[in-house]
Amino acid sequence: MKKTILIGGVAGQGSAVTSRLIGKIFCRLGCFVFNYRDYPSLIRGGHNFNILEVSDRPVYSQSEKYDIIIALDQKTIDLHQMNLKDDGFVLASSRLRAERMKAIDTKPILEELEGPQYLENDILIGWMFKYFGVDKEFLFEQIREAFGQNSEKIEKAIEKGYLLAEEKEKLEKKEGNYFISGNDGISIGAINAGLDVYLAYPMTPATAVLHYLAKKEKEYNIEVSQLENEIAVVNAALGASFAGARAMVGTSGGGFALMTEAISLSGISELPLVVYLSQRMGPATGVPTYNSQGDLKFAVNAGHGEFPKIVVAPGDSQEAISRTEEAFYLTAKYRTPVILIGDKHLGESDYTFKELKSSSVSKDRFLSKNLPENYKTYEITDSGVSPAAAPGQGPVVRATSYEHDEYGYTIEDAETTVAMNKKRMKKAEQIEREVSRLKPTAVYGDGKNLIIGWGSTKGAIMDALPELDGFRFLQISYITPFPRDIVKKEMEKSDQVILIENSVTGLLGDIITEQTGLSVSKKVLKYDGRPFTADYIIRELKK
Amino acid sequence: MKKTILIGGVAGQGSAVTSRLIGKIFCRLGCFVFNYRDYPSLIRGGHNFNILEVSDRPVYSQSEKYDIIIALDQKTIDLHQMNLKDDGFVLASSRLRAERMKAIDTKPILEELEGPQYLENDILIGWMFKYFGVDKEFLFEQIREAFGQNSEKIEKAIEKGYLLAEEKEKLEKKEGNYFISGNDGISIGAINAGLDVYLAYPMTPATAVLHYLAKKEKEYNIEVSQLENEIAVVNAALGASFAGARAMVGTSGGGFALMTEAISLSGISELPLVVYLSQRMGPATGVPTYNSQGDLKFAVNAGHGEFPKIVVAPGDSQEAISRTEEAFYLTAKYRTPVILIGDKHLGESDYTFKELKSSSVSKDRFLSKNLPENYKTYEITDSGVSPAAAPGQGPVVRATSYEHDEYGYTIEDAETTVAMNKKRMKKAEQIEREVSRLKPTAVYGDGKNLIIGWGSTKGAIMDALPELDGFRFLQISYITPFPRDIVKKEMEKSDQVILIENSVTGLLGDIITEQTGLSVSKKVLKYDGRPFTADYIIRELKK
Amino acid sequence: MEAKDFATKQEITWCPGCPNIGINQQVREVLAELVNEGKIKAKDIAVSAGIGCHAKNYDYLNVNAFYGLHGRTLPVALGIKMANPELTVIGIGGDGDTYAEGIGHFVQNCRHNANITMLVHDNQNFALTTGQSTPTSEKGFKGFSTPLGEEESPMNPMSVALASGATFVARTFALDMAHLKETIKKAIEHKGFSFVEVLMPCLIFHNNMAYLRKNVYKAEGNDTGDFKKAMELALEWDYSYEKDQKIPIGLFYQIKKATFEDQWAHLGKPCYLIDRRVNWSKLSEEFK
Amino acid sequence: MEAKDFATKQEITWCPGCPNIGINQQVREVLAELVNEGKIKAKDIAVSAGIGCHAKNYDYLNVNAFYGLHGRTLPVALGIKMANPELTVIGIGGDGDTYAEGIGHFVQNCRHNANITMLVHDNQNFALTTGQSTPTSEKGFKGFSTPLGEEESPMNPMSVALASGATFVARTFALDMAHLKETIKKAIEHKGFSFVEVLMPCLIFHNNMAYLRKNVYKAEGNDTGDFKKAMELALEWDYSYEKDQKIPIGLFYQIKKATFEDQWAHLGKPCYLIDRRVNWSKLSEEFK
Ligand SMILES: Cc1ncc(C[n+]2csc(CCOP(=O)(O)OP(=O)(O)O)c2C)c(N)n1
Ligand SMILES: Cc1ncc(C[n+]2csc(CCOP(=O)(O)OP(=O)(O)O)c2C)c(N)n1
Ligand code: SF4
Ligand code: SF4
Ligand SMILES: [Mg+2]
Ligand SMILES: [Mg+2]
Repeated sequence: MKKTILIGGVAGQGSAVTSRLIGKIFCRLGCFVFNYRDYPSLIRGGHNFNILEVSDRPVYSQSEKYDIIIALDQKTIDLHQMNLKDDGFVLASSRLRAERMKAIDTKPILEELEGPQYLENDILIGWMFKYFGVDKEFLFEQIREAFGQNSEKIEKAIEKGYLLAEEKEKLEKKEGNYFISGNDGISIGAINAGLDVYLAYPMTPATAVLHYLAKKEKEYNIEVSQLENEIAVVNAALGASFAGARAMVGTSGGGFALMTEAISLSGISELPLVVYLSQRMGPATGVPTYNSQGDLKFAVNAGHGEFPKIVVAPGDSQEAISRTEEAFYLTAKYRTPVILIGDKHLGESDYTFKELKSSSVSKDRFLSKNLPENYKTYEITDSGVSPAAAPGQGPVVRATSYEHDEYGYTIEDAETTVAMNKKRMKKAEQIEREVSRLKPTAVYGDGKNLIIGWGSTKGAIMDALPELDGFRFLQISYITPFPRDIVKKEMEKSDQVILIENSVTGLLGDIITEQTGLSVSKKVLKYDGRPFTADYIIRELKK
Repeated sequence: MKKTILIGGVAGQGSAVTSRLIGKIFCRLGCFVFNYRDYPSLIRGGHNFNILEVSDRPVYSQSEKYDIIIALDQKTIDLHQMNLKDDGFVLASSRLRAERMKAIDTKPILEELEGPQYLENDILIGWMFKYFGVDKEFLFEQIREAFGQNSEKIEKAIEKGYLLAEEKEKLEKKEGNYFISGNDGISIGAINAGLDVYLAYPMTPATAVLHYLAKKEKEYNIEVSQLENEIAVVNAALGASFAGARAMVGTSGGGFALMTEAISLSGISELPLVVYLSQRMGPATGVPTYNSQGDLKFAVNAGHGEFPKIVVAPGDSQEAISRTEEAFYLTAKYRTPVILIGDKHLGESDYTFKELKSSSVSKDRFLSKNLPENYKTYEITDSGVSPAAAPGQGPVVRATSYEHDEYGYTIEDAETTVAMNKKRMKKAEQIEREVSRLKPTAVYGDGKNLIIGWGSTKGAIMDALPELDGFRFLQISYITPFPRDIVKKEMEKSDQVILIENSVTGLLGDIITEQTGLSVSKKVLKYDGRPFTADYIIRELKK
Repeated sequence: MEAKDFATKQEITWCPGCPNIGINQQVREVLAELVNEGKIKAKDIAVSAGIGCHAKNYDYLNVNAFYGLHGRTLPVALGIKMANPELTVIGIGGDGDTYAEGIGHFVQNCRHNANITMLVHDNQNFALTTGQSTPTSEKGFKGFSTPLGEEESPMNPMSVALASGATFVARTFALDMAHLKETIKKAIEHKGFSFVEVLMPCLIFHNNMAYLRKNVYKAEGNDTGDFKKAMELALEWDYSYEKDQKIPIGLFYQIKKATFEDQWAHLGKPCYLIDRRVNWSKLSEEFK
Repeated sequence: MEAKDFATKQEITWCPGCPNIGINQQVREVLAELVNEGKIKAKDIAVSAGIGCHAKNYDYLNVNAFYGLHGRTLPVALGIKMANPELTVIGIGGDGDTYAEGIGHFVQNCRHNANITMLVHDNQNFALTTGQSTPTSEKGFKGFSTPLGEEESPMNPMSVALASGATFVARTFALDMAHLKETIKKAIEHKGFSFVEVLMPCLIFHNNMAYLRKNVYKAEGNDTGDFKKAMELALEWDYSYEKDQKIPIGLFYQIKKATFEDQWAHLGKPCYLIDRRVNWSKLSEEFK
């Protein structure tokens, strides 16, 4: 079974909420669902839509042709019905007009229920699940769980819809799956890693992490604050980190730019920091609710001066969880900034997994005990890593933006400057070794041609792969330190090497050449703000 | 003739002023002088020194061994006398102690003159110029010109010193030369390019540009303002640029980081902007009065999202002048940000030239006349460059951080997003062509081994080159767009390729590989905050 | 000219009934009036907008306009004024824009006193990013970043503007069209930095319409030259909603003072009209 | 403990006679006293310093300390307090640091009201960068960036702090050791955000010593609970030097108010002592 369902309406009609509900129900039935979200930057009006990809096998991206369009307004029909499959249809209230349509006379039902307009969505949901042969009681259970107290009218609306439909398919209920967005993955990854302090200033598409964690503030006893701007956010995070907290900040490109000075500070002061950069289409304000991977080189090179940095790019929600845990682990152990780079597509899409796994990396704070009185914050050790301490433990602890001696006192002489740069750069070697054990890359499939991608393009590439004879896929998850040897080896044993990236210029291609001297043979780029589809990739690669 | 003179004292004793004065006098005599300045980050106390390299042939860097040490305090002697040449000596007041010393009993003179302590410097100056056989009257002329009203006592002090010395050499007065720092070069280049507005927030080592231009505010009718912080500075500069002004901002790494969001804005809004980034030793506050080239990749990749950018690196004060003029030309014509990247060593060292040349690039504002009523700020043209206009000219003019249509109205659709990205990227092609005509590289010497450098390392490399058999020097002045073909060709026809850079990791090496796929064979790096000397380079290359 | 001449054909993407629509209308009315009265020229109007619902005005005003970065409305406005003192410069910001991200520029521009007008559309939340708390959100406000309720007390932009040295400090109410218009007009006519706080409900995330309608009153007969009196007016309402409090609107304070532009009278005219051919040998001679 | 126990062995790089030296001395005196009185613990003191001459205190105080970025003293201080409410957090900033680069954080931290103390070493110039004008530099000040004389009027940090909601607002004078000490001590003891403006001459770039010595007087008997009275004191001196004006020093304002930390009482103890083993299946169950 594989179905593509588009749900659309004006902002405020609830296409996002409705699609998530439908997706979740399918997941509970044991289906695999991918939920893509598309909306402009406005609060009411405009055109929002979601595409739900539903399948009995794992699926990670949305398709271009739809089996069902659930239209909450006429615009949805006008914009999308041309993409209906031959046997597809529009499901909508009879107040709307479409070519191939299951029209439901929702008006009398709404009148009967004396309900708000949004109950129309539920009528359509009811209709659709009957169509798929889903058990009514099961449906009601889900609704009750989702809406609690407020579920009564919704149930009724669903029932009305249900009764109007005929069963066309018979979905067997299997064991339920997990349904989770990239941003939620980041959030629970952070909590599981032992997050103490999350600071942010709202910025699409990172904001959902702030919203999620703010909800969990009391339950998990974490400090979640929105400060006056991104500069306050990142400097307060470093203050917290100095005082012994596991601190994380989240933002998108513009806010990230404002944080770059402090990323450099994290480097020299050796204070742990996790920065979640959720990319959107730039430059500047750009197309703020649409997707891009165009900040990669900015992130990799963020901050003035030279210091070790880690840049890790999860490819789906499960990876969002584990890579976030790794980020906290690495920053705590090596005391240098980690940038967790995602994007709108990863962050705001929902993915399905049979189980959600947490990473096995240590959750230790890496704070030393039994500190000597004569404690040196920046002690020079073989590994470059100094034993860490928090103020309050006993001895004086220092952190500084200036070059410094082992105690953290300001210095300006040549020798100490060199020694401290060497010390910090030694950590880069350790990190490289450590990261090589964290599966920095993955290879899927086994063709002689190589597709290279990173981050959210994983989904569409994975879904395209079965259709692409002769292609395998190298996913690069750690951009810094770059898994040079693996990438080089993979490239050298391939005929063609194709970079797939949501960008104008193909930024990973530059990094690959910088790091390996090798060039990709072809770039498949997309910079219209919309993510790839498997179909698009297949078309491009079969050209 | 080639002499190296070190002048040192505590901050406030005037080693910087004195060395500049001495340097200028030598220049006026027709000598070539290079003046290196070394000082810690404090206002009074500590140890400041300058190294003056004086020669009858062009010279661009300081040496490691001194002929004369003019010591204003004991520390200067203690720290530096070990670097005296065999026939070198310390010139100082007899209150100080050194091994080989011309001790002057300055106390009675100062008492006689009832002068402030700093007249001691002038006594020593007088002594030294007599030693070099410089005409007394000529000397007095210089002093009068430099100090005007206040010169009387200074003249007397100089005379006293003069009378105590014996002539050892006989410097012939030839036609005078120009003596100018990199920062002053940037400043007059900007004025000559038609600067309207210079905005900055003080930050070493860029501050001298602010100081110079503030002094010239009325004379050249330019607006020079220091605003509340770098973010205000760069956004106000873009406001001014929008309103038709030629605007420039100046800062160092930390302030530059804060400006990166607006650099992205300059890219998408297509508003001209020149950003002077004067690097110092980082990360963060780092070693704020010392040198580094460690921001290169941050500058090249500055700003989120993708847009054309120009990064140009002058190698001495003359280049500072002409590259600044080019920066204004390119940003006005192609309406995308230009980063003029220098560093402490370039900015605060004084260089000598027989003449100062201004660039021949157009000084046009590139504003259209006869604008249609239906003017489109972002008209899509073959070149990607839209006819520019300023508000007030007549039609409505727009600038925006959002993706937009030709009029500048906000859009979010896929097609226009692609079209506008293409439009902007087309400019990158034009810029590449244009820059290839601006001598983006220069090759000096003709050995089979290639030294590659950029920015302020030019000086030491040029001075080392005559001693380096078999080496030639490729100076890369435009980093973006990168002169790919030239660099590749030069590298391919060389045996060894050596990168020389004031950095920990050799950043230009990464860019070279990224852009050409080729690697340098060796990196000579220095990251102690101190610039290269010719001696250092020679030692490293003869290893 | 008429207000409609200052409208564009762009589709309005504010929520139906959003008070931004009325503000936009009144800004256009005022501009038309000022042009008709010969006080300003249409071609010489320049708007600087932040990022947020408020800033969509950029698309709906047919004047020279700069849609800058979030929080940077004021530096952009100042820069525009520097480069062309002949322009009538109007900043349009939100409370998030002006009091959170850009609060530093706000304080310093009150002091700079350039002849610009700053309209802050204060809906006490970040609306465009779906309703988080801003510095003016009241204690207890439940936005998505404060689901348990905001715990801090709101700032009072009126008193901060006064303390920061603004020479024109006014408050108006987005649902009182006449007052809105009159206030905006006075602000543009003021020579110096004019700050106008526009109280506006956000229908979706912060609907204080009933409270405002009930409690807003027009301050009249107040001595606008008296700082202390102005401060008292400013402190009458503390931006909270726990109980009914009177909310004065009107001109709180206005004084005459040298403007930022007075500093650089040497510039005189729009930069782009200045011919800057420089005598190179004279310029470089200093270094000889 | 004695003041000298809070000194380090680092070489002092302030100018001979710089008032920073006296401030450093008094901070150490106060810390010793507070420790001896059992009010704070030496190991639990944490300083956040900006960048500038003032900030060199980082090197000269033997306590936990963070030498952050220019202008970011307050966010760092706030972050430290968030992570460990048991720490006695003291911010040390300059006028450039706090009123120029970091002015936004200043306004918002006055409102946040975390229990931290902010000492601003106001020498009315950027000293460490060789004497440029800051927001508190007086009109006519000739710094290197204003060789023709500053043309703007200075801001008044006292009134801005009051208007921004600070719960402890005081001014002291770097050359009056007893007053300095008393004020700093009160500030640290205050529960909430304590702002102390320290007037100090800069011997090199802004030597107002004579003027300050002549005009500074101790405000006494003022009602520190009365906002209006505090505002009047704040406005007595406008930071200019054109004519003699009385300059009040002392505690202008102090009120009790819930602190920022009260918001997150759930944290309770220093983060680094919290054991955060999370039940993964419970956490992930929500998505099932
Ligand atoms: C640097 C930066 N940070 C965050 C954002 C995201 N952002 C866009 S609008 C907005 C809030 C707008 O709030 P306000 O200024 O009050 O405007 P309103 O929508 O309420 O009118 C934010 C935080 C951004 N665009 N840039
Ligand atoms: C982002 C940034 N901008 C500029 C600077 C340069 N800078 C260092 S200290 C300083 C001024 C310090 O002035 P103030 O805070 O008043 O301290 P003072 O030296 O007067 O005590 C400046 C501008 C910097 N370090 N970082
Ligand atoms: S969200 Fe609020 S401010 Fe924004 S358009 Fe809607 S009603 Fe207006
Ligand atoms: S420059 Fe001024 S503030 Fe800095 S140390 Fe010297 S006297 Fe003190
Ligand atoms: Mg708002
Ligand atoms: Mg200062």
